[in-house]
Amino acid sequence: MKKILNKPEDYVDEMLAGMTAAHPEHYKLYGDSGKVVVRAKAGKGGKVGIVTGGGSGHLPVFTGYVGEGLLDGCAIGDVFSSPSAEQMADAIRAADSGAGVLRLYGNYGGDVMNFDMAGELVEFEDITCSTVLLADDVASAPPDEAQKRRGVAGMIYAFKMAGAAAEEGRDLDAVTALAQKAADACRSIGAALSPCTVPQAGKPTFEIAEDEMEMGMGIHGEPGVWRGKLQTADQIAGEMMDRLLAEVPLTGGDRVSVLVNSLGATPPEELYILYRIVKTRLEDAGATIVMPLIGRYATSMEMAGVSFTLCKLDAELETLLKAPCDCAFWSVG
Amino acid sequence: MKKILNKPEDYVDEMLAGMTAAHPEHYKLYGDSGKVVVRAKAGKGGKVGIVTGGGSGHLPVFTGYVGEGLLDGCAIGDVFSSPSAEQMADAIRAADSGAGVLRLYGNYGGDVMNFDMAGELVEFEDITCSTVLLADDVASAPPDEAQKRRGVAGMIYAFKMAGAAAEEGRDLDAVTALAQKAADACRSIGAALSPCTVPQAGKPTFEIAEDEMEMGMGIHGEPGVWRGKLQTADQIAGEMMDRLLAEVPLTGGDRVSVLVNSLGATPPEELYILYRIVKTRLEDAGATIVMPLIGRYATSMEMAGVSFTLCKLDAELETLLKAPCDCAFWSVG
Amino acid sequence: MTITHDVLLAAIDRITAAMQRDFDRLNAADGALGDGDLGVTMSRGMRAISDMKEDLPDDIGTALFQCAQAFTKTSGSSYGTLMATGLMSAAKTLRGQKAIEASAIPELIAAARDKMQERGKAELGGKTVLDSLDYLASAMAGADDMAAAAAQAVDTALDDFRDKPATVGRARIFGEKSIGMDDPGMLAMQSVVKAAVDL
Amino acid sequence: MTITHDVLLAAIDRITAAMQRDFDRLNAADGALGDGDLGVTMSRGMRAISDMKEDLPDDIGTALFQCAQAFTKTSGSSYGTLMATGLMSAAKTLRGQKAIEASAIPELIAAARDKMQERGKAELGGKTVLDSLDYLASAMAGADDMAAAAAQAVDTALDDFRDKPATVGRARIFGEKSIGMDDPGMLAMQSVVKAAVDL
Ligand SMILES: Nc1ncnc2c1ncn2[C@@H]1O[C@H](COP(=O)(O)OP(=O)(O)O)[C@@H](O)[C@H]1O
Ligand SMILES: Nc1ncnc2c1ncn2[C@@H]1O[C@H](COP(=O)(O)OP(=O)(O)O)[C@@H](O)[C@H]1O
Ligand SMILES: [Mg+2]
Ligand SMILES: [Mg+2]
Ligand SMILES: [Mg+2]
Ligand SMILES: [Mg+2]
Repeated sequence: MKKILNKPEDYVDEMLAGMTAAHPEHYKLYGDSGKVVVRAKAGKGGKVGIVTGGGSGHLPVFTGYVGEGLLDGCAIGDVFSSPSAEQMADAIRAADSGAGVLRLYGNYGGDVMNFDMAGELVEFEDITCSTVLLADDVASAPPDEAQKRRGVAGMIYAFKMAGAAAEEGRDLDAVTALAQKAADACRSIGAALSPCTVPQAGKPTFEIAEDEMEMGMGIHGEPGVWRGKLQTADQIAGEMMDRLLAEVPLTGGDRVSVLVNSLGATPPEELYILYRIVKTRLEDAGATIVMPLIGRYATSMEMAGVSFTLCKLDAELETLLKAPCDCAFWSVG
Repeated sequence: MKKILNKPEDYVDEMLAGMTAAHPEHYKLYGDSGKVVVRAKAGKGGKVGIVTGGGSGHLPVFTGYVGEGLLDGCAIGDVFSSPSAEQMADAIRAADSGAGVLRLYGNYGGDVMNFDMAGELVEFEDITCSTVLLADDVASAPPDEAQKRRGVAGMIYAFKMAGAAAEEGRDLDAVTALAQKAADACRSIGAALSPCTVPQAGKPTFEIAEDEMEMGMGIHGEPGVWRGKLQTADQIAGEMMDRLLAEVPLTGGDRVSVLVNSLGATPPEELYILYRIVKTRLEDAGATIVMPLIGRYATSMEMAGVSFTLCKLDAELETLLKAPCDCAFWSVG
Repeated sequence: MTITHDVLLAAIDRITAAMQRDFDRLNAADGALGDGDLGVTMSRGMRAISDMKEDLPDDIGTALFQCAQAFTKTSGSSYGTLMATGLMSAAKTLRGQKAIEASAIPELIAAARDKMQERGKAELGGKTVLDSLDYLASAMAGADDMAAAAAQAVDTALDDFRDKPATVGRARIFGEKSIGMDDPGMLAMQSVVKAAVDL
Repeated sequence: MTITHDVLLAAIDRITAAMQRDFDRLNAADGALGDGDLGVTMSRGMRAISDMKEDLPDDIGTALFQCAQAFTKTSGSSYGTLMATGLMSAAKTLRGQKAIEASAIPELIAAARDKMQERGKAELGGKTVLDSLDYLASAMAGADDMAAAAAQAVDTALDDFRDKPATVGRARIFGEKSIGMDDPGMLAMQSVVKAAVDL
């Protein structure tokens, strides 16, 4: 897959330059690193701040979700690389307006180490931090080791719901508890058809034959649960729903939201073909679908593939999901 | 490039089934063909209807732009194929509420023939139709044969502005004149890096070497103005801006909107890298950028590449561009 | 020779088979100068006609009208619409007739050519199916062996236009590059005609 | 042997060159079990250190502190952060010292290993750079030829763990498939150590 870029080492800086130039009403850079994005208009004073961070190459994740009713700040690393601890500390500083800051990010080793280090740095500045790790990918560890799972597209539900809770004026403990509840409500699984190329590596992240797919593959090309012949859309959707429903048992009257997410190159046409099965399976289980999300919400540049996220709602989560939010990639209400 | 689908011949029907199931608040099918999409909530009675039509495989174009402040109906064909005249006639019937219907679509031979035929069909039913052809692609014919140019991503400006004009209650002549003015204000150019595959053909629409790109290539793989080595992002953006600015001379005080559009697989990261140059070039020409659009607005499934559309505004067009609209892929206000 | 219901059905069978056979070839030819769907358009249109074969009335005009509708419904491609336009033209002339003399065919083709030209707003000589029809109408008029003349005409049309540039439809944008390449619509008409006359 | 400012600078040069040389190899090793960026992390971190070489103070502790910061700033990868954590640990112990005896090194490495273990919340024996450091600390303690012992230790660590499954970091999810494959972080430490001791 070919890419449009200048020098690979400038990829992220130029991307951020273009993004902030295109959407000055949403995003601005903060600090010296050039890798910390914050809201153009700061949130209300006294509001709990929410920061995230992670590698580049996943737009709208992570920086895209900085915005009203969503995140306050984001530290962004090189493609698929964690930002540094200093950058995370900057994001936390920018997001703090005295009410403390929730670190809400995906469960990847480098990110965890760096956010921990960042927390130690800002502790000296009397900023209180809490942490919720997103670990929604069922393919990355069995249920009894769920805390080892990596975070994938499900994180956008946590961003949305925690963001709405913070906007309501809840305190750090309450926002943190809500974010944990949202994180716990989500399960995801992905399937990849083709790799992507990290600009500085110059080579695809993995290789896969023209007639193969990999079920459960991670968004950086981490191996999944099986690799085999490319199946039909209905088979793929069926297996993915099997695996999600095995973890999120549904009964009549349940309310759920579902995210059918393209990993990048896969077009909306194919997502809609898959959604037929998603909807049938959820309705067969007796559930009502609330605000289905179909599109590119968490990607790996030009990787082809999809992920599904199932988010089981209660009244509180549903209200927060439907609350207004606004960023360049997603707006509700 | 691999695709997620069932039987190729079911691709469009299943896509539409999923799309209408996912967004029942926006879209519904009309008529027997299963290939005509109209607004879920009909527009105000007495409003001029606006219909479009064209091949599938370009989401959000064409069906996606059915919605408030945008289109009223759309006839959609197989991938990259014109819908049939009967389907277009159905879209016109659905869109008519007595004030007549504007046919607003891209200048492709098959579509023109079929929309003409459709017009003859609905004439018998006393529906008044007008036509505006979108022909914004500068690479497809020289300026003195501008009426032969094909329609590409620029059509979304015409959808938006004509849609807003119709929503204001203007009559068919006025909406038609406005749509023509919007169409005339837009120029586009594209560059392709990789092909896409039409499901029923099963093979890529064209071939291109791993280190090559094609400037000016059409959205179905129609040849462009040159093919050569893949250039840097800044070179690509520079040449595309050269070609647009040659046709749309700008002077200080001009106001423009610009669309930096992915043809599908090209991720937003790359669009933002390109946008740096777009912005600099427009500002160097003295223009002010209004509501830049960066994303996937008109695609060719999983094709990699980009297009730029430059839309020169006057006060009327700017007001209509900023007027509210709402569909599953784009909302303003 | 007289064209009757049975003759028509047999021709439909042969054309349907030919379009099935030429699926890849026509897609490829159209892919080189257009969007690569001509094989799809033709095989799908003929399959739709084939599927309703049993229900086609004896009235040749009405039968052709239904064939035209099959093309308008299954395809919105230029060629499908042009085929429908041409068939519709003949259908109108032949309404109510159960048998027609072969000698009437050249005029029917010429009339179809004109209607198709109106529909597509293209000139004759633009290297399109119109030129094949034009050659057909001329060659068949007064020919002793109309079948042979028809088969010869579609070949000659291709030969005569191969080295001209396309100026119509998607192929137009290839301009000079189209020189030396066959127009896909003319290729499709060659296959249709040869299957129809069984040569 | 005594480690002074000059010895440190010379080692930095060799390690920087080694990381440049091993760029593709480490990316590939990490690509097989992770995200393929380890060559980038190491070459970028060492280049940043190399770039500020002239400004490094004589105080070895402070110099190492600045090296650690170079890693925290240039990279957020696990390995960069672990390197920074380990260097920081040694830096704190050595603050104010302009020369250190080689005999102090095993203990510095053991302390770094412990701090890195805390940071990464991983067990020893998980087939990571921690195990290389563990082998290094043991092998170097009391060795006559510390350089040789160090070079040997990083090899032995790789040999001993090759056929165990990874249980830490991105490599963990490969589980059994990681058996027979070298841990990229251990490979990187092997290169670093061999360049440092110039063997
Ligand atoms: N305007 C026109 N007038 C006459 N013939 C045309 C016209 N446009 C296309 N054709 C014929 O149709 C053929 C292409 O048909 P088709 O593949 O269905 O077109 P498309 O896919 O571009 O709609 C051309 O090779 C040419 O012979
Ligand atoms: N939690 C951890 N504890 C100890 N070592 C680790 C840990 N995580 C990763 N490593 C080491 O780092 C190496 C991978 O480094 P790196 O490529 O920077 O990781 P990533 O790119 O996944 O952040 C592994 O091979 C392993 O040796
Ligand atoms: Mg990494
Ligand atoms: Mg076509
Ligand atoms: Mg075609
Ligand atoms: Mg790595």
